[in-house]
Amino acid sequence: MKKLINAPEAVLSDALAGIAAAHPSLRVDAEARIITRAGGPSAGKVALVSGGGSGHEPLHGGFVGTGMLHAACPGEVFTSPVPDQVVAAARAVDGGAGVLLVVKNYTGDVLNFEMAAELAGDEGIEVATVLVDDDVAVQDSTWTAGRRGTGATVFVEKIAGALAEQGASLAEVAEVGRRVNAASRSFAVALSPCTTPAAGKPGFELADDEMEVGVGIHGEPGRSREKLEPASAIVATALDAIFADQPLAAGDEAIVMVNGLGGTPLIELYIAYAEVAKYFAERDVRIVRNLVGDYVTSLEMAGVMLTVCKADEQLLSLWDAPVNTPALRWGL
Amino acid sequence: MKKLINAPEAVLSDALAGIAAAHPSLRVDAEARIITRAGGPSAGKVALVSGGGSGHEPLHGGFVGTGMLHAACPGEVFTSPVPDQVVAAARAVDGGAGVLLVVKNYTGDVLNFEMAAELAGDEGIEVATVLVDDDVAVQDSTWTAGRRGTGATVFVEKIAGALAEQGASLAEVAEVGRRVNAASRSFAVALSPCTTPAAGKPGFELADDEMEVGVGIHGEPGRSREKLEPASAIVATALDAIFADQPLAAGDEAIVMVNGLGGTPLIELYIAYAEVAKYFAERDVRIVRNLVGDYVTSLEMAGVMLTVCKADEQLLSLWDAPVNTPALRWGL
Amino acid sequence: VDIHQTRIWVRAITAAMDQNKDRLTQLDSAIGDADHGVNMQRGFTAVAAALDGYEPAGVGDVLVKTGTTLISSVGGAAGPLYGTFFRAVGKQLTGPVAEPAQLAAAFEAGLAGVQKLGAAVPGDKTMVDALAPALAAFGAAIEDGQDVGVAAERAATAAEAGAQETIALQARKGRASYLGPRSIGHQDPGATSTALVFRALAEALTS
Amino acid sequence: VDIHQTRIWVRAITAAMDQNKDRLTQLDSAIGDADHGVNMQRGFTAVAAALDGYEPAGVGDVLVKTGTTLISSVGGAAGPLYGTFFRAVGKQLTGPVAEPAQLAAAFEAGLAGVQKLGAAVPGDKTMVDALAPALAAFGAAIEDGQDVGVAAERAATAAEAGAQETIALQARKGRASYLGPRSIGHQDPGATSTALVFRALAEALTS
Ligand SMILES: Nc1ncnc2c1ncn2[C@@H]1O[C@H](COP(=O)(O)OP(=O)(O)O)[C@@H](O)[C@H]1O
Ligand SMILES: Nc1ncnc2c1ncn2[C@@H]1O[C@H](COP(=O)(O)OP(=O)(O)O)[C@@H](O)[C@H]1O
Ligand SMILES: [Mg+2]
Ligand SMILES: [Mg+2]
Ligand SMILES: [Mg+2]
Ligand SMILES: [Mg+2]
Repeated sequence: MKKLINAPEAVLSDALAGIAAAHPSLRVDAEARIITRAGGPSAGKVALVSGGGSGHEPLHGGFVGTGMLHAACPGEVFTSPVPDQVVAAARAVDGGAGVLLVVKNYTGDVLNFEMAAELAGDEGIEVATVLVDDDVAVQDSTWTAGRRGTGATVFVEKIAGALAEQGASLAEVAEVGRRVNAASRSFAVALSPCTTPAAGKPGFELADDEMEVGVGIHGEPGRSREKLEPASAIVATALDAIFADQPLAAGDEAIVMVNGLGGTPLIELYIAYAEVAKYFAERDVRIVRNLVGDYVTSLEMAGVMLTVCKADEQLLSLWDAPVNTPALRWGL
Repeated sequence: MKKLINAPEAVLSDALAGIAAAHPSLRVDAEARIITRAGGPSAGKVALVSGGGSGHEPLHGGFVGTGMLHAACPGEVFTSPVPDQVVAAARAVDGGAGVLLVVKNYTGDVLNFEMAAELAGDEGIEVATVLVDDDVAVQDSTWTAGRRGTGATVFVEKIAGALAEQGASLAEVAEVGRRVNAASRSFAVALSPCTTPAAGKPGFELADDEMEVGVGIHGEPGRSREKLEPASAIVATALDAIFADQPLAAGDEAIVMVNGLGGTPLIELYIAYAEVAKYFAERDVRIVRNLVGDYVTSLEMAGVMLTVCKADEQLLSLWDAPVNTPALRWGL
Repeated sequence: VDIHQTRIWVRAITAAMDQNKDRLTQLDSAIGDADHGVNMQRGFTAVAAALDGYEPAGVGDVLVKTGTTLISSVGGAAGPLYGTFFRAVGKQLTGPVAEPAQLAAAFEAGLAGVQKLGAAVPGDKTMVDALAPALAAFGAAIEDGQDVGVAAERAATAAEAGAQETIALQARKGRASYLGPRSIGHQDPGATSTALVFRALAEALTS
Repeated sequence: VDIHQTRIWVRAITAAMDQNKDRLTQLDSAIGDADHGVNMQRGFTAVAAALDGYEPAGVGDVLVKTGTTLISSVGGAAGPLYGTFFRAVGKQLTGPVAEPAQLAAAFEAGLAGVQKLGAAVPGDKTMVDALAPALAAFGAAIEDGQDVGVAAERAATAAEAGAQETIALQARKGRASYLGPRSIGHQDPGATSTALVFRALAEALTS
C-alpha cells in the first residue's frame, strides 16, 4: 500500500488538520469532527448538513460555504459518521429555520443520520432529510438496500444550498433537493481499484485489460467485469444505462458531470467529456452546464462517473446562483 | 496500460474537443492547437501565452481566462508545442501591447518558444519571455539544462496575468513574472510512476515500499529512490530542500501550493498540507495563501509537489486579484 | 448472569474484535468497503474505555452503555445495528442479575430492534443470518432446561453456522447487495462478527 | 549526391523512424519522458507528406523543407535540433547536385547549428555524441578520397559507436541531465536516432 499518510488510524484527524489550516473560510472542530462555515450560522436561513465516509474528497467538506453546505460530518474512511457528529453539526449551524440533512443512500449513512435526526429533533431543531440515490448501476427494489447515492449529491447540495441561501423554508429546500435527486442519474466505471488505509490492499484486482463496470465509490467491485474499451464505448455504456432509466428527449436540457474517481488524469476526463458531448448532440439533448473534474472520489481509484440531471428553469437558475466553497466557486 | 482514451494518437485532439465542449469561456482552435479566451484579445493589454506538453492538466489550458493566460499551446503528451502553435497563439491574442511567453525550463520548451518568439517578432508582435525554473531537486549549473520549471508556473501565470489585466506594460509584466520565479522553489516526490499513452508502460517501476524523491513532471525517475516514509517525513524532505535553497526567516510570508501529481487522493494532499503548516509554524514563517489540489500534474502519477513562493505586498495583492479560469477562480 | 459476567462478556468481545480485525476487514473488502473490522475494533475499544470505572446498577446498564457507545463510535451500518441490539437487550434487563429466560427474551428484543432498524430478514446475507439462529438455539436450550453456559455454546455454534451459510447467499441488504449475484461465494462480515459476539458470550459464561 | 538520392535518404529515415519508434521511445522512457520515438516518427511522417509532390530546385531545398517540417511537427528538444540540422545543411547546398566535399562542409554547418542552439558538447550525452563522430568520419573519408557511399558507411558506423558510448556517460544536457548519476547506464535516445539518420544515408548512397 502506497499512501501519503502518517498512519492508517490518523488519516481522518490529519486530514481535518490540513483542511483547517488550508481554508480560513472553514471552521474545523477536531473534537466533534465537523466542518462548518467560519462565519457561523445564518440567522433565519435553512442550513444544509451533509456527511459520509471520508475518502470522497472534495465531498463533503469541500462544499461547505456560501450557497452550499453549512456543515459537513466526515466519518472514518468509507464509514458513515456517527449520529453525535451530525447532531453537533446541526446544533452548530441551525440558524432557527431548520436543518436539511443531505444523506447518500447507504444503510450506514441512512441509519446514523436517522438517529441523528431524532436526537436533533429532541433538542428542538427542525430537521428534514433528502436521500440521494442516483446510481443506476444498482437495481432498485424495496427488497434491497436500494440505489447508492453518488454524483447527484453535488447537484443536490449545490441547488438546495442555493435555495436555502435565498431564504426559502425548510420544506421548500427539502422539496427542491428531492426534485434534483429525482431528476439525476449516475453510472461509474473503474479502471483500477482503490485501497483503504485500514485494509492495506485493494478491494478487487483487475487485469491490465479489464475494467469494472457499474462501480460505487467505496472500492467495492461493480456489477460486472468487462474487457477494457475505448473511452467512447465506456461513455456509451454509462449513458445508455442512464438514459434507459431516465429518458431524455430531443430538446431537453441537462446538467452533466464527468467526475474523476480520484486517480484519473484530467486529460482523460476531458476525453470522456468529448464523448459525452457527442452522445448528447446525437440525441439533440442540450448540455447547458457541466462539471469536469474530481468532485466525488473513491480514494485513488482510476475511472469515471457520469452524472446527468435533467434541468429546468428553476434548477438552472439555482445552479447558477453564487457559490463559494473550496471545491466549487462562481458568481462570488 | 489502463487509460480512459480512444487511441494513443488521438489523446490530444480528443482532449481538445472535450475542453472546447466543456468551457464556453474558451475558444479552442483544433487546427492550430491553441486554446484562447473566447472573448478574443484585450486591446491595449499585455497577453500571456504559455504552453508545454500535455499531460499536466489543468496546466496550461485550465488557466486561460480573465486575470491569467490569454492562450495556451498544448503539445503532444510530454512534448513541448511546436513554434507554429506559439506563433498562432501570439497572433490570436496580441492586443497591441505585446505578448509575454511563460516558458518552463526544458530544452524542448525553451527551443520551440525561442523559435516562436523570433517568428512572432518578425511579424511585428512585441514579445518577452519569462523562464520558469523552480525545481530544486535539480542541481543548477551553467553546464547543464538547469532547473526544471514546475509548480511555480501557476504562480507566475497568476501573478503576471493579474498585472497584465491591470494594464501594465510588457516590461513590467515580464519583470513581475521573473520576480515570482526568483521567489519560488519546488520539490516533488512520487509514490507511483506514470505511463504515457505512446509508451504504454511506466517510466520506472517502484516496489511497494519505495518512493522516488525529486521527480519532475514527465514520468522520469527522480534524483534518488528511497524507502517509503510517513507524510511528515516526505514533507520535511521536500521543504528542507526548498528552504536550503531559499531560506525563509521568521516573520516571512509565503504562498504555498500542495500540488497533487494526478493520482493522489485529495485527502492525502490535505494530510500533506497539515504537515506543511506545522513545518512553517515551527519556523514562524506565515503561509498567507495556499492552494491544495491538482494544478500541475504528471498524468496519473501518485505523489506530491510542494511549491513555496516568498510573498511580498505586490505579489500578494496580485495573487488576490480576480481570476476566472476553469481551474482557478476567485474575486469574479 | 450477573454484572461481572456481563462485563467479562463485553471484554471478551473487545478481545475478539482486536484479534479478528483484519479478518473482518478482509471479508468486508471482498463484498463491501473494507472497514468492518476496523469499525468493530474502534467501537469495542471505545466500549472498554466507557465501561472502565462505570458503576452499573444492573446487567442491562452495562449493555445499554455498550450499545450507546457503539452508536457514538462505530458509524457505518454496524454502529447503529449493533448499538441498537445491545441497547434493546440491555433495556430488558433491569436487575443486578438476569435469569436465563429473561436473557433469552431480551436477546429476542435485540433481534427485533435490529430487524426493525435494518429491515433485514434471514437469508438477506446480513448479521441477522447469524443472530437469528443464535437466539433460536439459545432460547431452545434454555427452554430445554440447559445451563446458560451450554445455551451460549449452542448459540455460538449456531451463529458460526449461520455466518458460514451466508457464503451461498446473494445479498439483498447492506453494501453487498450492490454486487448482485457477485456477492455469492463470500461470507458476510457482519454475520461473522455476530458469531464472534456469541462465541465471546460462551467463553464468558463457561470460564 | 543529387536530388533523387536526397529524397531516398529522407525516405529511408522515415522508414527507420517507423521501425524504431518503440525502441527510441523505450530508450527515452528510461532517462527521459518516453516520447522520442513518437516524436521522430510524427516528424518524418510529416516530412514524407511535405516532400510528396514538392518540386525542389536543388538538393538543399529537400533538406531545408525537411528541417522546416520537422520544426513544425515534432516539438520537444528533437524538433528544433533536428530541424536546425537539416535546415543548416540544406542552406549550404544550393545546386541540383552536391559534391562530396560540399556535403561534408554542409554537415559541419549542421552540427554547428545544433551546437549553437543546444549548447551541447561531445560527452554531454546527446545527439551530438553521435553527430560529431559521424561527421568526423564522413569528412575524413571524403578527404581520403573515398567514395561518398563509403564515407556514409563510415559515418553511420561512427554514429552507432558514438550512440553506444553514450551509455557510459552522465548526461549534462537535455532531460536526462535531471537524473544526475542515474542517467549512466542508458543509451541516449537522440544519439540513437542520429545513428539511424546516418545508417539511412549509407543505405541511400549505396543502394
Ligand atoms: N440492513 C441491514 N440489516 C442488518 N445487518 C446489516 C444491514 N446492512 C448491513 N448489515 C450488516 O452490516 C455489515 C457491514 O458493516 P460495516 O462494514 O461496519 O458497515 P458498512 O456497510 O456501512 O461499511 C454487513 O456485513 C451486514 O452484516
Ligand atoms: N541541448 C541539447 N543538445 C543536443 N541534443 C539534445 C539537447 N537536449 C536534448 N537533446 C537530444 O534530444 C533527445 C530527446 O529528444 P526528445 O525526447 O524528442 O525531446 P524531449 O527531451 O523534449 O522529450 C535527447 O536524447 C538528446 O539526444
Ligand atoms: Mg463503511
Ligand atoms: Mg518530451
Ligand atoms: Mg463496511
Ligand atoms: Mg523525450
